[in-house]
Amino acid sequence: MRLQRAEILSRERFGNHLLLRYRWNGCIPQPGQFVMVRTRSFAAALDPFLCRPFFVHDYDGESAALLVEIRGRGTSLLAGEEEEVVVSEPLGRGFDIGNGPVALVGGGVWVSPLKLLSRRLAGRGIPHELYLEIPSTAPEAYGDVISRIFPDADLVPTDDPERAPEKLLARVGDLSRYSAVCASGPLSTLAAVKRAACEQVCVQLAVRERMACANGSCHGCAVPVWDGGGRTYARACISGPVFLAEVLAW
Amino acid sequence: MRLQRAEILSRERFGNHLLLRYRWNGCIPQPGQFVMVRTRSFAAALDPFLCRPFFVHDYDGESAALLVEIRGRGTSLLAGEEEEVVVSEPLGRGFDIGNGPVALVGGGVWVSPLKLLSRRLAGRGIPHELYLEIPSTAPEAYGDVISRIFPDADLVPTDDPERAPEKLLARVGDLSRYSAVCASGPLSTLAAVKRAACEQVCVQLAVRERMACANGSCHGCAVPVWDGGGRTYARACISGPVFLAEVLAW
Amino acid sequence: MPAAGTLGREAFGEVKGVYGAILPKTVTPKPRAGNPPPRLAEAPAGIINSIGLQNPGIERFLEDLDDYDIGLPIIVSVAGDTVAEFAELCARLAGESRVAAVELNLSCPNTERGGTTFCARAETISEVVAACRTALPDKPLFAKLANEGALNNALASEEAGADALTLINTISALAVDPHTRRIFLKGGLSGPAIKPVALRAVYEVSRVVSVPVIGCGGVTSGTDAVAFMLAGASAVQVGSGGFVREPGEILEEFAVYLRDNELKAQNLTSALRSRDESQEAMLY
Amino acid sequence: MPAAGTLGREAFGEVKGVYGAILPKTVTPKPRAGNPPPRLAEAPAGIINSIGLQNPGIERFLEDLDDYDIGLPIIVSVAGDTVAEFAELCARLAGESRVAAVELNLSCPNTERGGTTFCARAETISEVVAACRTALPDKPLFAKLANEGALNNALASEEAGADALTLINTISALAVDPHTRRIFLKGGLSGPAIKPVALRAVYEVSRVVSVPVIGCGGVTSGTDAVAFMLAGASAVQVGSGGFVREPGEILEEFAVYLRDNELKAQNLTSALRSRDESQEAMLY
Ligand SMILES: Cc1cc2nc3c(=O)[nH]c(=O)nc-3n(C[C@H](O)[C@H](O)[C@H](O)COP(=O)(O)OP(=O)(O)OC[C@H]3O[C@@H](n4cnc5c(N)ncnc54)[C@H](O)[C@@H]3O)c2cc1C
Ligand SMILES: Cc1cc2nc3c(=O)[nH]c(=O)nc-3n(C[C@H](O)[C@H](O)[C@H](O)COP(=O)(O)OP(=O)(O)OC[C@H]3O[C@@H](n4cnc5c(N)ncnc54)[C@H](O)[C@@H]3O)c2cc1C
Ligand SMILES: Cc1cc2nc3c(=O)[nH]c(=O)nc-3n(C[C@H](O)[C@H](O)[C@H](O)COP(=O)(O)O)c2cc1C
Ligand SMILES: Cc1cc2nc3c(=O)[nH]c(=O)nc-3n(C[C@H](O)[C@H](O)[C@H](O)COP(=O)(O)O)c2cc1C
Ligand code: FES
Ligand code: FES
Repeated sequence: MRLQRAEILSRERFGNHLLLRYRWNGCIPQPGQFVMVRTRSFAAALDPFLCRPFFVHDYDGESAALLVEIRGRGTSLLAGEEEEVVVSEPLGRGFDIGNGPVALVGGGVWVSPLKLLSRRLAGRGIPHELYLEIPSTAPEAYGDVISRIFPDADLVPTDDPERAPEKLLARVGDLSRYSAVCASGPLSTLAAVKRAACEQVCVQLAVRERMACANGSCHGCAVPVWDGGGRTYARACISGPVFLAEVLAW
Repeated sequence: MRLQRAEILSRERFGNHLLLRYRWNGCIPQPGQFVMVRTRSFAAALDPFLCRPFFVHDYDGESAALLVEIRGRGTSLLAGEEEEVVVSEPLGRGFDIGNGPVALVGGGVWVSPLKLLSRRLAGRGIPHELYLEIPSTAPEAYGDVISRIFPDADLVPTDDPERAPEKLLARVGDLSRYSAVCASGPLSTLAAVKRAACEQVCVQLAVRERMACANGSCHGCAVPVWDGGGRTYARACISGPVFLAEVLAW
Repeated sequence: MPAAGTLGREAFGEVKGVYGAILPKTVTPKPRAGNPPPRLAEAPAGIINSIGLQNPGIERFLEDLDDYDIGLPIIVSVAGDTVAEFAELCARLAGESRVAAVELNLSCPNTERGGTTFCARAETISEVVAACRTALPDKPLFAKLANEGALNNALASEEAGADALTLINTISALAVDPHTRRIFLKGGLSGPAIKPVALRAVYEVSRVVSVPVIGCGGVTSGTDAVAFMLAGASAVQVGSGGFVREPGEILEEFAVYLRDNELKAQNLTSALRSRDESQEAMLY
Repeated sequence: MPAAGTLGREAFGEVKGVYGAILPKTVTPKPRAGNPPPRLAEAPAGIINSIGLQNPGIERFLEDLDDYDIGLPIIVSVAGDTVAEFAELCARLAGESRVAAVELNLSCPNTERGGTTFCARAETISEVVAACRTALPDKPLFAKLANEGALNNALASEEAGADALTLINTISALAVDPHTRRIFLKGGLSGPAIKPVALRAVYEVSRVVSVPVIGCGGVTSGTDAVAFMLAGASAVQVGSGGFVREPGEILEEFAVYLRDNELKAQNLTSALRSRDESQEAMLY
């Protein structure tokens, strides 16, 4: 895995979420692509061992941003004090931008790549609408960040996690208005979007699976897909992380 | 091992050496005692695994200082950016302060504990003299730090490492002037001091051996000693790191 | 409880009220000076040690036994060079009322078999455990096994009469110093690095034996202890972890886990859920 | 060279000019879909993986073989469920001029012996290697062994005709998730955590065999590669280390070491000094 040092330009912490911005002059990230990140040079510490994958949340030509939910050791280190990260080029296949209109549907920290996607769509003048789930259990800080990051989004408050996808889809309404639906959210949301929309419009889902190499070498990031009638495993890091919904075998 | 967090008050870097000062309100360190140090809380990284031992270099009632030669990963991390260290109480047996006069003899980064020792001797009005080896191969920065830290010391320039201990001892001169010699330096120096002085005066040598537990549990820090005529191993962390020269079986 | 050889008397102050038993360093029939330094090398997320069973020998150990009494049961770890030595050590401890149980350190070299460890062959394990069982009829007998061959050795130990199995001892390892171009240390690897291996051994063994398994290897946190118990251990030993953390903190984390999950320690061993209950885990 | 299963075609760009050979993921007679996710868990200074030998099967692999040709010798790693399958795979590769050598992945379960791995018994190792030797008379044959039983298996492999030994494969391990109270993953441990264990295996084996030993396990830096060669390896494979570092950087560090120490790579294997040459090291 090819990694390079990048200066951290800012860290904003909102409750359990972190918005991390670093200087980036490498390849231009495409919406839905991800990067592999370590907090410190490998020579200093062999543990935590692996790089962590994160969607590219935003990019302005000079810096890239990640939206990170702090979960374990890797993400806690990212939230720490170090002045640099070690980061890969943008990796994987992102969303396929057609002519729109596009519905962007998401929830949780997984809304991250929808920012870069909506920016790119806006840049190309492609009409799109954003529908983001805000669970009632989410801390207030989360709602505040999301409405600041996505000022034009339709924020859908949800109570019961089991019924949240349904409620989100109800707000999206008639799917035939769109030429594509791009979703990045909890698995239940992805599954619901797939079920509801797959036969009407082009549905693209951003999935994630544990990764080690992120270059197709390890076969660790297996995602079940249909392949010529049979069920097989694709590698999320190179065939995804964005997949056409009908390809996914779940 | 009982460790506590301590705020880093300052870091001064001189070439390959680091003077690290941290806030300390715990037990008062005795000259020749050491502390075990980690850079970060254990939850964040399991590697490097062990704490690192360092002599207490200085103490002013509110802060303690370490003089560190940067060698590998642990010491590099110490020289890094973090705002805290995780540190033990002062451990082990230090120098035994008699009534003097005392010769303090040292070299390398191992001169570290002689600072606290000379401060303590001065505080008690015990006469003492410092002889420190400065190899011609040492970087200029090292010489500068040493003469700043030990303004009253007799700095002995040496060329040939093999003959350095001899030269140092020549400068110390007649040992019978002293009631004790306290040495902390390269092994060759310690051995030479032992050979030259052991039968005339009370010689105390600060030794070091790799440590894991620093509380007598692991038997890792074995130092060969004479015990009732036989050769056996003492644990440097609890029976040392300062030993009477005649006890050491080397 | 501590792992054998990792908690000295000098550090008992740290573990009062924390551990449920005291387990001193392995004792041999005669005193041993131990190996020359270096005895330690740091490894990635672990330690390699080669102490050489430095100990005062059984007689002197028993003279000082009161020093180990801090109100906790004392489990004595023993090792011999031959089957007969093991049995003699057990016989010597059988009549000692202050000794609560005996742990056989079976990972040491067997001088009768050309220096391979007792753990190298299940037949030897049977022999030692059976001899010790006879010599120690009235106290619990623990067999401490290496990872290599753990499954067969566990079955052999159980059949030969062990009351519990301790898994695992250090794993044979080597440190090379590229700088001096020398072998730096031949010894045993311990610490977090071996935790996944130890968990696997505990899991596989606890599924096929009916005696309790004591988990050991790389515990440095309360959740590590939980993981061992979920994998099938009835109790957990802390070794290298105690060098870098305070055992009391580990226990506190363990207690917090139990509280948060509304569980009791004794139920943990059977609290493992089956994997396929959750789709979410599979796809995350 | 890469360790089997850790360098995909998609990443060849990173290793051009770096490695001395290409070693694709283990190939089996029939295609394998591999295990359901999760397939990876992070471990202290390592990774646990359970990929399940996902591969397209030997026929499809050979159809695509040209994709593996980047001007380097291609060593093909193979695994069968039975001795006969191993031999058939070798026979199939014997006539394939683009294949430079074959590595037998002997750490996979042997279905004829109730699912224990081929490495569980030296007798089985002999059988497989001998059968493959017969099927592949004209190409170098490497036997890749597990740590468990490495010494006996190495001797058996050499006697049965292996031209080189690759040591070691992953070590059997387990990850438990205390949060969900589930077994998270049963798999093999790799990475720096196992480096000291792999070094020991290479050291012990290389002292008793006369065929070259290829070191593998936890190499993440140039000095790690040096350590393996000093321990007795004639070549080194990089696996998990390639996931977190660029192989080119590792090679560069290796080259710097050689330059600084005025050594040649091929002399490293015999450049180990004896330990007691230096007092200083002992007392530090
Ligand atoms: C393609 C891709 C894109 C991602 N994008 C983002 C993003 O934009 N923002 C973000 O916050 N996270 C993202 N993730 C998830 C992120 O990688 C994990 O949350 C992170 O690796 C956890 O590291 P940790 O060391 O903090 O936690 P760990 O200590 O590794 O684990 C803590 C918890 O997180 C879960 N977890 C571990 N790894 C992952 C993972 N790869 N994905 C999901 N859950 C995991 C574990 O089950 C555990 O419960 C993405 C993952 C993938 C594969
Ligand atoms: C009682 C005692 C007091 C000490 N006081 C000081 C001090 O005041 N200032 C200071 O700079 N150092 C002191 N040391 C040495 C210091 O502990 C080591 O230099 C340090 O642990 C190296 O850590 P590292 O991670 O940077 O190096 P590593 O990566 O662990 O090793 C780098 C190099 O340092 C050597 N080394 C490793 N550990 C030690 C060690 N414990 N002692 C000596 N050499 C070692 C190795 O052989 C290797 O060549 C003391 C050691 C002891 C036992
Ligand atoms: C310094 C040290 C000394 C040890 N001494 C012994 C011993 O005397 N007897 C024994 O059975 N195990 C001994 N062990 C092994 C430990 O008891 C334990 O099985 C092993 O270290 C794994 O646990 P850990 O990872 O928690 O350390 C020792 C381990 C270390 C690190
Ligand atoms: C993701 C992954 C997949 C692997 N696949 C194979 C394989 O197909 N065949 C094989 O012989 N070894 C396989 N291995 C084992 C490696 O080749 C190597 O022996 C082991 O990982 C130790 O080396 P390392 O610590 O450098 O990774 C795999 C290892 C990993 C991490
Ligand atoms: S992360 Fe290795 S193949 Fe995708
Ligand atoms: S460092 Fe453990 S006994 Fe001294």
